[in-house]
Amino acid sequence: MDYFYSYLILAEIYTLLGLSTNLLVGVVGIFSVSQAAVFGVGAYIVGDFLLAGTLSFLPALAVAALACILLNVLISLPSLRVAGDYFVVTSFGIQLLATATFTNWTAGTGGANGMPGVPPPDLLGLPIESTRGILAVTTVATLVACLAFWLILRAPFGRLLKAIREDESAVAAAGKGVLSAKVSAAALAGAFAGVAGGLYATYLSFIDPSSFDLDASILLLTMVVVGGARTLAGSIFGPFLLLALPQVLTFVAIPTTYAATARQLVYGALLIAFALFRPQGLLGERL
Amino acid sequence: MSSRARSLLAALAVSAALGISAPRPARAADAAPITFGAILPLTGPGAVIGTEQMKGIQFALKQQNAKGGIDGHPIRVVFEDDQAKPDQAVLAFNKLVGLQHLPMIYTAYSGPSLAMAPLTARKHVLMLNAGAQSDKLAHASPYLFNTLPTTADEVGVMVKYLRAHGKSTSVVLYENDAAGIGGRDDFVREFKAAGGKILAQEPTQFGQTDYRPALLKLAAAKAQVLFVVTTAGQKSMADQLHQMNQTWLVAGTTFMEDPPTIADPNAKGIIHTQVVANASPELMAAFKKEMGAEMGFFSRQYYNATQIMFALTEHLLKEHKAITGENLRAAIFQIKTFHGLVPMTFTTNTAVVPVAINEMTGGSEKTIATGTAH
Amino acid sequence: MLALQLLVNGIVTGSALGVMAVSFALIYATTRVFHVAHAGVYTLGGYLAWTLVHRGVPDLPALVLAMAGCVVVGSLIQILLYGPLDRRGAAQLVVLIASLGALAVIQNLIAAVYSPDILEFPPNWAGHVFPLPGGLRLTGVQIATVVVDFIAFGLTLAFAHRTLLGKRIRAVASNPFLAEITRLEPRRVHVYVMAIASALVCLPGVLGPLDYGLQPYGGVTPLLTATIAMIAGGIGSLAGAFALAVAIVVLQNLALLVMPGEWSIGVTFAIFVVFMLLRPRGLFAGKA
Amino acid sequence: MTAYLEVCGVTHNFGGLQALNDCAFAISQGGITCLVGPNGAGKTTIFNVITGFLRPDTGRVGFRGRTLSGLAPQAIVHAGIARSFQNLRLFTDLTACDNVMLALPDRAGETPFGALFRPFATARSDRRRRADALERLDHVGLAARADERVRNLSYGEQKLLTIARLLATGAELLLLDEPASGLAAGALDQVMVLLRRLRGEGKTLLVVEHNTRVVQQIADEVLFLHQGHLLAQGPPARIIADPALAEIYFGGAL
Repeated sequence: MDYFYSYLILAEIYTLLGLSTNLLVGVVGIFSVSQAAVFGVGAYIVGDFLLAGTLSFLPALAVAALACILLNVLISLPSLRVAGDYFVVTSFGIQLLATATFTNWTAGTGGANGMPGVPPPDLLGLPIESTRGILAVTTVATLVACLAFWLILRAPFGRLLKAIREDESAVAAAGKGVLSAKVSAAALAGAFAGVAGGLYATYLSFIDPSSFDLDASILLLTMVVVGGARTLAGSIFGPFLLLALPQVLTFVAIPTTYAATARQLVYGALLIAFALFRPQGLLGERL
Repeated sequence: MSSRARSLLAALAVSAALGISAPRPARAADAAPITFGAILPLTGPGAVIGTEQMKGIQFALKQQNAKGGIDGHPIRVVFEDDQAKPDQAVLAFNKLVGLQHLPMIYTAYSGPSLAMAPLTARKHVLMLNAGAQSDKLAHASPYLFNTLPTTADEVGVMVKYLRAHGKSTSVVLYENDAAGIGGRDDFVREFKAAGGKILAQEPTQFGQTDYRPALLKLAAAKAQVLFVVTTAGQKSMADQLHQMNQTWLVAGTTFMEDPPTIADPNAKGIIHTQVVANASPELMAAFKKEMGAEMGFFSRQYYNATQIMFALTEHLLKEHKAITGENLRAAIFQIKTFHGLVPMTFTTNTAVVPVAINEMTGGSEKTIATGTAH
Repeated sequence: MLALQLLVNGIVTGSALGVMAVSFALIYATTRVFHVAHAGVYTLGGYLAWTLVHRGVPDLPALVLAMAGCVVVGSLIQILLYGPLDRRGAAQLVVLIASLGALAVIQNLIAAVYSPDILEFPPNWAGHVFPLPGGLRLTGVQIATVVVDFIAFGLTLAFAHRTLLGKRIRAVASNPFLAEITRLEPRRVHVYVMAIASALVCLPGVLGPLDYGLQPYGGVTPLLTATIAMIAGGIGSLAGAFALAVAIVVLQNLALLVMPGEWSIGVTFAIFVVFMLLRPRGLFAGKA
Repeated sequence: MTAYLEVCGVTHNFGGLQALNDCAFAISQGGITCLVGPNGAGKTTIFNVITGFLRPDTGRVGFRGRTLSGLAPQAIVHAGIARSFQNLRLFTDLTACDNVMLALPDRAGETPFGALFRPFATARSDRRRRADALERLDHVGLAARADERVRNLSYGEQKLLTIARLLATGAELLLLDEPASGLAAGALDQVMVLLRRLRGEGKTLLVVEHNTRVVQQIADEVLFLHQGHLLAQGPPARIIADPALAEIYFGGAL
């Protein structure tokens, strides 16, 4: 059962990240390839606090969420100045900068060696060590985030964000502020990613820069493209599907030496196929 | 899957054969296969090493099962891929331990091993590491055992050699990742402790093979020794070192054991530590015939680790104890010294093993000194 | 002496990156596609040349054949992927995603065929060391790199400004709508541009690996730096892209004199991010 | 009497190209003013300056005695001036009704706080807003198409929708950029009727228009812009009859 639970836990954590990425990329149209960096900051902050014993799990998670809100707002700022491809390059730069920091700032992150021994999450002083207990925690967090995402999409705020994605000038001409809406969306996306990071660190008990690199960011993007932009169902379906894919691929007769390249190949082919034939993803709307 | 299916078939075939030709009346319970797990990077950038490790285990299993397994029990190993990533490793661990209740698991990389270490303690599962050398692995979990010396221990042998040969100043080129930084820290600490002086250090990125800027900067420090900890791209480095025409002694770690580099005339004079795990020519030949590849360093390491696993299993069967992680762990300290490819003694969770220092001769290499890492 | 060698090495590597930036800028200015898969074409060139050399083909024909291979792949990407997306009016984001997909496919096909290991060319003229005045020491391949890449850059400039096709390309780049109605056939021009840029990027794609080995995933960081050069140099300015590429690499090299190397890539991108916030239209913009 | 909308000495350069050159005019409240002039006369540019999308190099824009220069576009909408675009700029992935609802001045539920923590109040206010929007759509004759995605609407319907969206802002001065261009005769009449009705409801309209027949039929006053400068202002009959202006207007084309 633990195996199935741990798949669920990871899939739920990635669902949080999928929601975060979908909000930013799918809904507002800020093409960020640095969401894994925010995810990482959340993970390291929670890890640092729990290892030092200065905060317990929930307050640490709150601090991480807060920090990621600030961070995501900060790194989304260039999108207010530069559009489209320019922002993509900036975003790539931010991701590489983050990876360099995770790898080299040994005092804060354990550097390339990673940060081992992060204590399990606790509620009111009671540590949650069983996989089932952690599953309960991640499930609650994911449900709350899904609810928030759904509420936002159906509220006028969601409509505003979707309109911003299509045409910022027209939004301004309709008398609405673009800046504050974009910043709010980036903040929310940051909070989701920060919480996901905290859950990830406490569940795995070990984190290192490899989980928060450019590949991870692109995986998140793939999840949104495959699941579908701007819908709750798409944000959930993408992560669950893509995390199951490697497990499914093991049943196909590929020599193990080729399995990783085959998997990456499948991801690439999926991106092309979806761009060409189904830009709305499986359960979403047109990108 | 196919290779797993193949090993499964092999195991079935072996047990079938045993059933027919077993010389003594096989008791059904006796002949039940004993299964262990292995979580290795079978895909991704670590796959080259991971598949080499897998072959070492598979070869040892084939040999042993052809001899009738252990005490009539065929031995099986279920392989899982973790892509050298901690989260995938935990997923695989839960699959093997949660679903299949395996008592012992092989592991290979520092990150994944450290991620699984707390779980091994919680679930009482023995974990054998014959590939990673991070210093943190030494005390990560009472259930994690390392058959390779930690980097610190290995580097210690090199430092002793350098100081004994009058080298007192050094610069360090390291790969900017777990393996490289660990090696750098150990070298700097040990070299200083031995009275040497570190004049400069420069990083390179994994996979970034233009070392010229870093090497030029290091050369400006005019040290007697260039200590190198990188896991890939050694041949390019040897060529670029040759271009620079420096007089320093280039010293490296086990990672330098790279056939294209050894074959490169430009690599002449480079020395490096080498964990001793020599296999007899007959064994090497048998391996090549069976597995279709050379028996590389990591194949030898995991072959050796599998010999340890056989010894532990045999010990428990003889004492009529259940094959559980706890019992396997206790057995390690009871047996203490193992005789696989090399003699290996466990007084702590990390084995004491011999380490050699090899020198490249521009085409091949020779051992110029030996020591012990502990 | 150290500074001089670092400077010269920077110019050598920078000229290679410069050709990459010029080829990328040519594509971006004309088709408006952020062709990330260009990194894959770059990598593919090296592997094709490696295969040919291993089959006994002499170096120069191997290079030409590798370029031909890149031309085919680049044109196919335009014809089968970007073209249809363009006709469907796909959003920029979707085209970028398709390009990322194409990059993943190329890289991993290479990794599947050749393994993810670093591959080295057999020992040849490339490793021969030439001592030069001033204590400089350059290898054969370094000299070849700087000569070939500077010539390639010069020829590209001449082509864009002196030839009929070059002028047509510049017309399509400056006003695709007008080009459409004046029967310049932008779609066909797009294919030509991809073909030319793919051939161009094959030069550093072969010469670089001749120096320091081949890796399936090795094209992404150079391409990112090249795009930074293109943006900082002002989009549409080929000379700006080349000059900035050389400048960035030289600075990265010289920066080692004052700071540890692990931060050099980080600092490049940090400067770029700040730059994007303050002067998003590029260093030489405002003239257009 | 101070002018309702006042443009004083506005100059704007696009990298060496002088789009507006000491442009000055004033219009009074009520009525339809048409802005005409040859291509490149600066008509759209002056719209952009008035609505805050462009910052003039020199000069100022006054509205009901208040200086607008320097305000952000959305602040100018709040001050009472809204504009449409020549190329429509509708949100094509949203429904017609959503497009109109978005422009309503009501801001309840437009922050994450409202959306997340007052979901029921937000839903209630959004129902009210929908009723409002439907009314606006009805106004332009699109009520039946309310829940259709914009990209499925015909061009004529989209033109009408831009007007409904403009109305939704609640602004009293409406700037329309070629509301009649590209329309077939039937739709054209529909738009003209609508514009006159808006005037009847007390809105002030400033309209960029090329079609002289439309100008003649709807305009109370005509502004003639040439090379970024106001050349003439007066009743449509006089401006259209002026041979010198006709020479300028059609000169380039003939």
